[in-house]
Amino acid sequence: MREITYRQALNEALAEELERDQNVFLMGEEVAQYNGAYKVSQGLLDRFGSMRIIDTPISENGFAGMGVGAAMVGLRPIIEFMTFSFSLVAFDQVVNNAPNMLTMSGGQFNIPITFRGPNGPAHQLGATHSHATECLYANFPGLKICTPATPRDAKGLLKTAIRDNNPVLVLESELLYSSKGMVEPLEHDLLIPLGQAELKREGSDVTIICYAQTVPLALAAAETLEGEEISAEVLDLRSIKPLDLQAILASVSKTHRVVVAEQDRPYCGIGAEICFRIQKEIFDELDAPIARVSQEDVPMPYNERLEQAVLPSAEKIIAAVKKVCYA
Amino acid sequence: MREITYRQALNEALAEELERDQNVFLMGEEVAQYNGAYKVSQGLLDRFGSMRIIDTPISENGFAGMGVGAAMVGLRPIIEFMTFSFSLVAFDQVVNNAPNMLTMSGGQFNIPITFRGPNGPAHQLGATHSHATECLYANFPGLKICTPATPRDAKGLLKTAIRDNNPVLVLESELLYSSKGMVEPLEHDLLIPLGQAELKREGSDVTIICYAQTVPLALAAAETLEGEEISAEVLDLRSIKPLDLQAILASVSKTHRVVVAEQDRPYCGIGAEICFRIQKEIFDELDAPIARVSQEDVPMPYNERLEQAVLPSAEKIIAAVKKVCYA
Amino acid sequence: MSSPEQRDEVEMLSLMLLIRRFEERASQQYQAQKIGGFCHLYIGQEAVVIGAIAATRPDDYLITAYRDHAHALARGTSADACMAELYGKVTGCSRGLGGSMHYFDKANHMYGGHAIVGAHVPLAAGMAFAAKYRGEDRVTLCFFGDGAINQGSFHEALNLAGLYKLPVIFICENNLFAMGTSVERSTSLKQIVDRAEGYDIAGYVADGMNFRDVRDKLAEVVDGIRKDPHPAFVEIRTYRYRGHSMSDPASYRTKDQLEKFRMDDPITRLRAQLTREGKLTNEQFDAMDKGAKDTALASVKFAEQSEEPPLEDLYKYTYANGEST
Amino acid sequence: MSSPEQRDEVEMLSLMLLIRRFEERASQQYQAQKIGGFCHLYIGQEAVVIGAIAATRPDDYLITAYRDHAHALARGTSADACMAELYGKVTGCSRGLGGSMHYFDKANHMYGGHAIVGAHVPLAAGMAFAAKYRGEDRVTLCFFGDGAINQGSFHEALNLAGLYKLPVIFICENNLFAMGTSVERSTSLKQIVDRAEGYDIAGYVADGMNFRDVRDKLAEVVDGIRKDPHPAFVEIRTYRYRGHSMSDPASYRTKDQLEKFRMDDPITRLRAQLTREGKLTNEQFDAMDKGAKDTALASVKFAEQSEEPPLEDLYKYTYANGEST
Ligand SMILES: Cc1ncc(C[n+]2csc(CCOP(=O)(O)OP(=O)(O)O)c2C)c(N)n1
Ligand SMILES: Cc1ncc(C[n+]2csc(CCOP(=O)(O)OP(=O)(O)O)c2C)c(N)n1
Ligand SMILES: [Mg+2]
Ligand SMILES: [Mg+2]
Repeated sequence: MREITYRQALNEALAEELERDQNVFLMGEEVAQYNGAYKVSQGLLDRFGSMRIIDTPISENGFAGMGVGAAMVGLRPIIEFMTFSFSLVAFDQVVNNAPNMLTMSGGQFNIPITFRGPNGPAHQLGATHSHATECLYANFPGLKICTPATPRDAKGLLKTAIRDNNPVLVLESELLYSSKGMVEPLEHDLLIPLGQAELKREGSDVTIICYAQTVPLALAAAETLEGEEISAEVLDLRSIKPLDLQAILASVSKTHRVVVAEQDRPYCGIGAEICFRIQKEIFDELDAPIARVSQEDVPMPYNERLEQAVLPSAEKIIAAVKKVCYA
Repeated sequence: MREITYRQALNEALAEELERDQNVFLMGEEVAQYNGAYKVSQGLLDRFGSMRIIDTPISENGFAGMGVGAAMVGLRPIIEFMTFSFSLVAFDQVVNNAPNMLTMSGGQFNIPITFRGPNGPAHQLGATHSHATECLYANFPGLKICTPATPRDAKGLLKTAIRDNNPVLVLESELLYSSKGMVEPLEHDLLIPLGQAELKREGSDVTIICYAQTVPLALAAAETLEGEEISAEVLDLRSIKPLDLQAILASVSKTHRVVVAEQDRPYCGIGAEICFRIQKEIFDELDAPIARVSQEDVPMPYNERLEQAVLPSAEKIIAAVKKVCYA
Repeated sequence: MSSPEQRDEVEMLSLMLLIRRFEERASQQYQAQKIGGFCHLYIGQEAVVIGAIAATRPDDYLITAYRDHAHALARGTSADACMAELYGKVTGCSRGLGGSMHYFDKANHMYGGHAIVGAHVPLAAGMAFAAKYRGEDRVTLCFFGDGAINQGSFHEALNLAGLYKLPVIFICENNLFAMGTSVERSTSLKQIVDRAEGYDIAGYVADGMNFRDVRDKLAEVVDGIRKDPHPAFVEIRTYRYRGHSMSDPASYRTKDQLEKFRMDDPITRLRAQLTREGKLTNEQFDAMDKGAKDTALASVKFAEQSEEPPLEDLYKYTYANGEST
Repeated sequence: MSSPEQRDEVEMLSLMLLIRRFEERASQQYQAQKIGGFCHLYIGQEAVVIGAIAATRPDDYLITAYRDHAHALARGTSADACMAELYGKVTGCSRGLGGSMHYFDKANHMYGGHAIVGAHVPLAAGMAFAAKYRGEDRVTLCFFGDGAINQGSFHEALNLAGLYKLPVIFICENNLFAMGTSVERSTSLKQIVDRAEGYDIAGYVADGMNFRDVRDKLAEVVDGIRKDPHPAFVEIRTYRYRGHSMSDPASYRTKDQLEKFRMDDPITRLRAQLTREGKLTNEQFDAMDKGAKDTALASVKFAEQSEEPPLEDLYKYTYANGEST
């Protein structure tokens, strides 16, 4: 194992899959000559050349659609959105053409495409540049979605996504790009299956369900709560779709109390779906209502203090845990 | 009161508001010379002229954005999407420019725009043409959403939407356009507030929460259930956002059992959010897990039998009610 | 006997006849409510796709919008599979899951049938990109209507194709109307073909009522692209005899206009040309026409006798390999 | 004394100076981490917006992208309000809720500050539509970058404006780069202005390093539009001296290129013109420049002393009239 950044982990995943399969290519704004707006594709142009690492104009809808077309005839495109906030101008391509083709063609055309890039609020970018899109895309059958929170998960999930025969969204996080973590050595072909959550911390009093940017928040909250004699289990979903319901139910059956910590907005957010599924499956296991910590339901303000007030935080998670624990 | 169709009710609402306020105009594909793809705007071109009833090219993103721009400088646009499935190519305009402007401008620019048109599955139109978009749009703060199920609600909600100072989505239903119902006389200025649910049927054993296309299904289910000695209350949300949580909680506090019948897809659908809110507010009032009847989580197939299998139905609602009633 | 080209022309005429007779039958069955959903007929426009087919190879990529019956038939999808798709049967070219607007036939390089106006144009650029990526000399044929050129996706795709020099032909089937909206009311241009200039893409115009004109113009364009990959734009002027879809009475246009185009019918014209040139007798034509009618009729029988797709299909085709989530 | 036009030119020069000094100060404060988020500087491009302002009326509508500090200052938004916005203070032109990319000033007809590339171009068409709807002779000025012309929303807006003959000027600030992507790598065209042909919209080119050229070209265009509403497209060739945003080292371009444009600086040029013509003395210029620097410095003080927006603002501005849902 080595310690590398989340950014480096993604870069390794891209390089390994580009190396392994000639049909894989990477396309997006500034991915080639600029080495990526967030430097995730650093060095790839030099190594793989301009036919496989392709800079595009600012035409998200156009190049997302090109990816779908290329996938129809056998390539395995990786489409980078500079951020998923910009995927909203390509929404139709991502939600209609990519996931519906297999059904509409009666099984003839699967679309092995990976859409990736940072998702969710970063820091003071304002209302149009801070979208957490996971709950929007999760609504569309045919898509898979993963949300790595650590360098190891970032590498293993991205590699799996590229090899998947379906459209997969890899929702990264700008705020995590520079975070570090232990990852298997380079020669290890690290693949983490989609649809498998991971217990990032064991506990017995409450389950904190989290993913992506809320994982470090949940871990920090759990740490603090331990000092207050509350033992929190931290379950990192890693994938949003497929959802690892078994892992969720197993943890909740043990703790009987749940807080969902999510980076998206509340109305029809990920936590709502999880809440529904838990109460549907194990209603009687619940000793308290399920609580959610999400964004406030307002457009993201620029002002830093107000932005912090909108975002989930360790403090808000702690408060929610105490509430469900009646502590 | 007179009996008119849902289509006619919408047409009256448009005509009355166009008449009342010179700043109101209607824009969309085939709304003028063709009198509307579904004839909702029948006769309006003749009556109000081509400056106020405006045909557009197939440029949803462009004309939705024009609406937002016109609203910034004081007009009150009504933008028709031929169906809300096509609003997905204009997604960015609807979710970014319309609802964020007020916050981003520090309160200077509210956007009094109405987006309207049929939403949700119609009949055998396939995967790209059958989207129920309410849960997607509900995720965006700054938008309001209503979903009329009857001619009276269609007229009263649309008129209110046009007068609202915020972006409002009026999600109509192709399957309901020809349905009939009683509506106040023409001279009556019918306004139904956004955010008020309506009890469409009283009952005591279970609450069926529904809206738009699932209202007639829920009423039919309740009728059948009555024959089986189960008294179902049918609560029509009418608005998705703002959501009438008080009405929901009042009914559930009475019946203690809930089925949400929704026309959208399940993952992060409307029913998930409602389930979360109910259990959060009145966890102890629930005698059974909340059940949802929604679409199956698959792209909509063309074949009629398979489409029916995907859609919510009175039968599925009945089965869900029996399950939550342990009957 | 006739030379290969001459044989081709007779074959092409017979394909045009098949398309027409198939759609007449489909129209009839739709009216009898045997077919659901939307149904958009191509009658009148046959020379467009057949001219394109005559100028290209069977392994060139082909993609189109929702008015797609003809494109599948032209590519060799059987009338049976096409009719069964309208019926929503499992024997349909998309297993009954796609319907009229979503015909697919991978084996015959028919890449759909796409119903969101303009949204398949970027896909065509992607297919052409793949051909270039792999060093193949395949050309991508991308058909769309006059209404589609006002969509953002059209614009982005043309710019990308121009920039990357992709081997794709953008074929605008200008039938003068997008639903009830005439071209002058949808596009701020005198001629559609001029829009190509905004991307430095060479533009051509062909007469869509004249098979030979379409074929020859496209053959020239294809030839250039095979030698050196680049995009091209071809505006083909044509007309649909029927309404936009089965439910449209088409009262926005004049009888005169329709009659004018009917007088210029592409099937009648090619027939006359071949007859005049001694390449086709009336008997041969009648036999071909009868053959087309019989095939269309047989396809109805086939469709009616076919099975519905099983309920398991719902989940089987949501994810590749039938994975579930 | 000087004639109105002459006075205007000196005033315009002083606005250009204000923009430059303001942004230099903003850059410094950003580096000192007093300012968050993205921050895109306009330095080098000042003659573009000031040329446009000089050719139009204060009540003409103006809308632009995220590189918007200059557009607000040009319209008369105070440096204080602009700097406070960068600081996220309640005294900012968008109450601290918008930030650098979202400057708004309704009173001065500044309609933002829009950060999704291309997405504000349809808004401009809508504003122009409103002017025409009400029979006003207002012109809408819509600024955007060379990168924006490849977005679908740009295309749809131009077609709509052409079709409805809307009084809007599409002003492409061609600074040769969209982030690290040069125009030749983003657009399949030799000249950006040629894209206007695809919509039958008249195109013009102006030298963005030359205030008078921008003003005169636009004055001519505006004049035509006021007489008879229609859209126009103006490509203004300019350069940003700084990186795309504060975090961009701009290593994708040559020092030589930057130097070449710096030699052609729009402020230096207008100053020289006015001096040569005896309309400006060195002392006057120095006083103006000092004034600009003082105003910029004072704006920092103002921003630092201002209050943060209250927490209630979050809910107050989600819906009009502070309605809650
Ligand atoms: C994005 C989108 N908007 C609207 C529609 C509805 N619609 C279907 S076909 C059509 C007209 C298309 O006209 P054209 O492109 O000329 O093709 P034609 O029907 O003439 O073959 C419209 C508006 C759609 N399918 N997709
Ligand atoms: C839809 C969208 N895609 C990508 C971005 C990220 N982005 C911001 S500015 C920019 C470059 C724009 O260049 P140009 O239009 O030339 O304007 P300039 O920065 O030169 O003023 C990009 C890619 C964005 N804001 N919106
Ligand atoms: Mg057409
Ligand atoms: Mg630029």
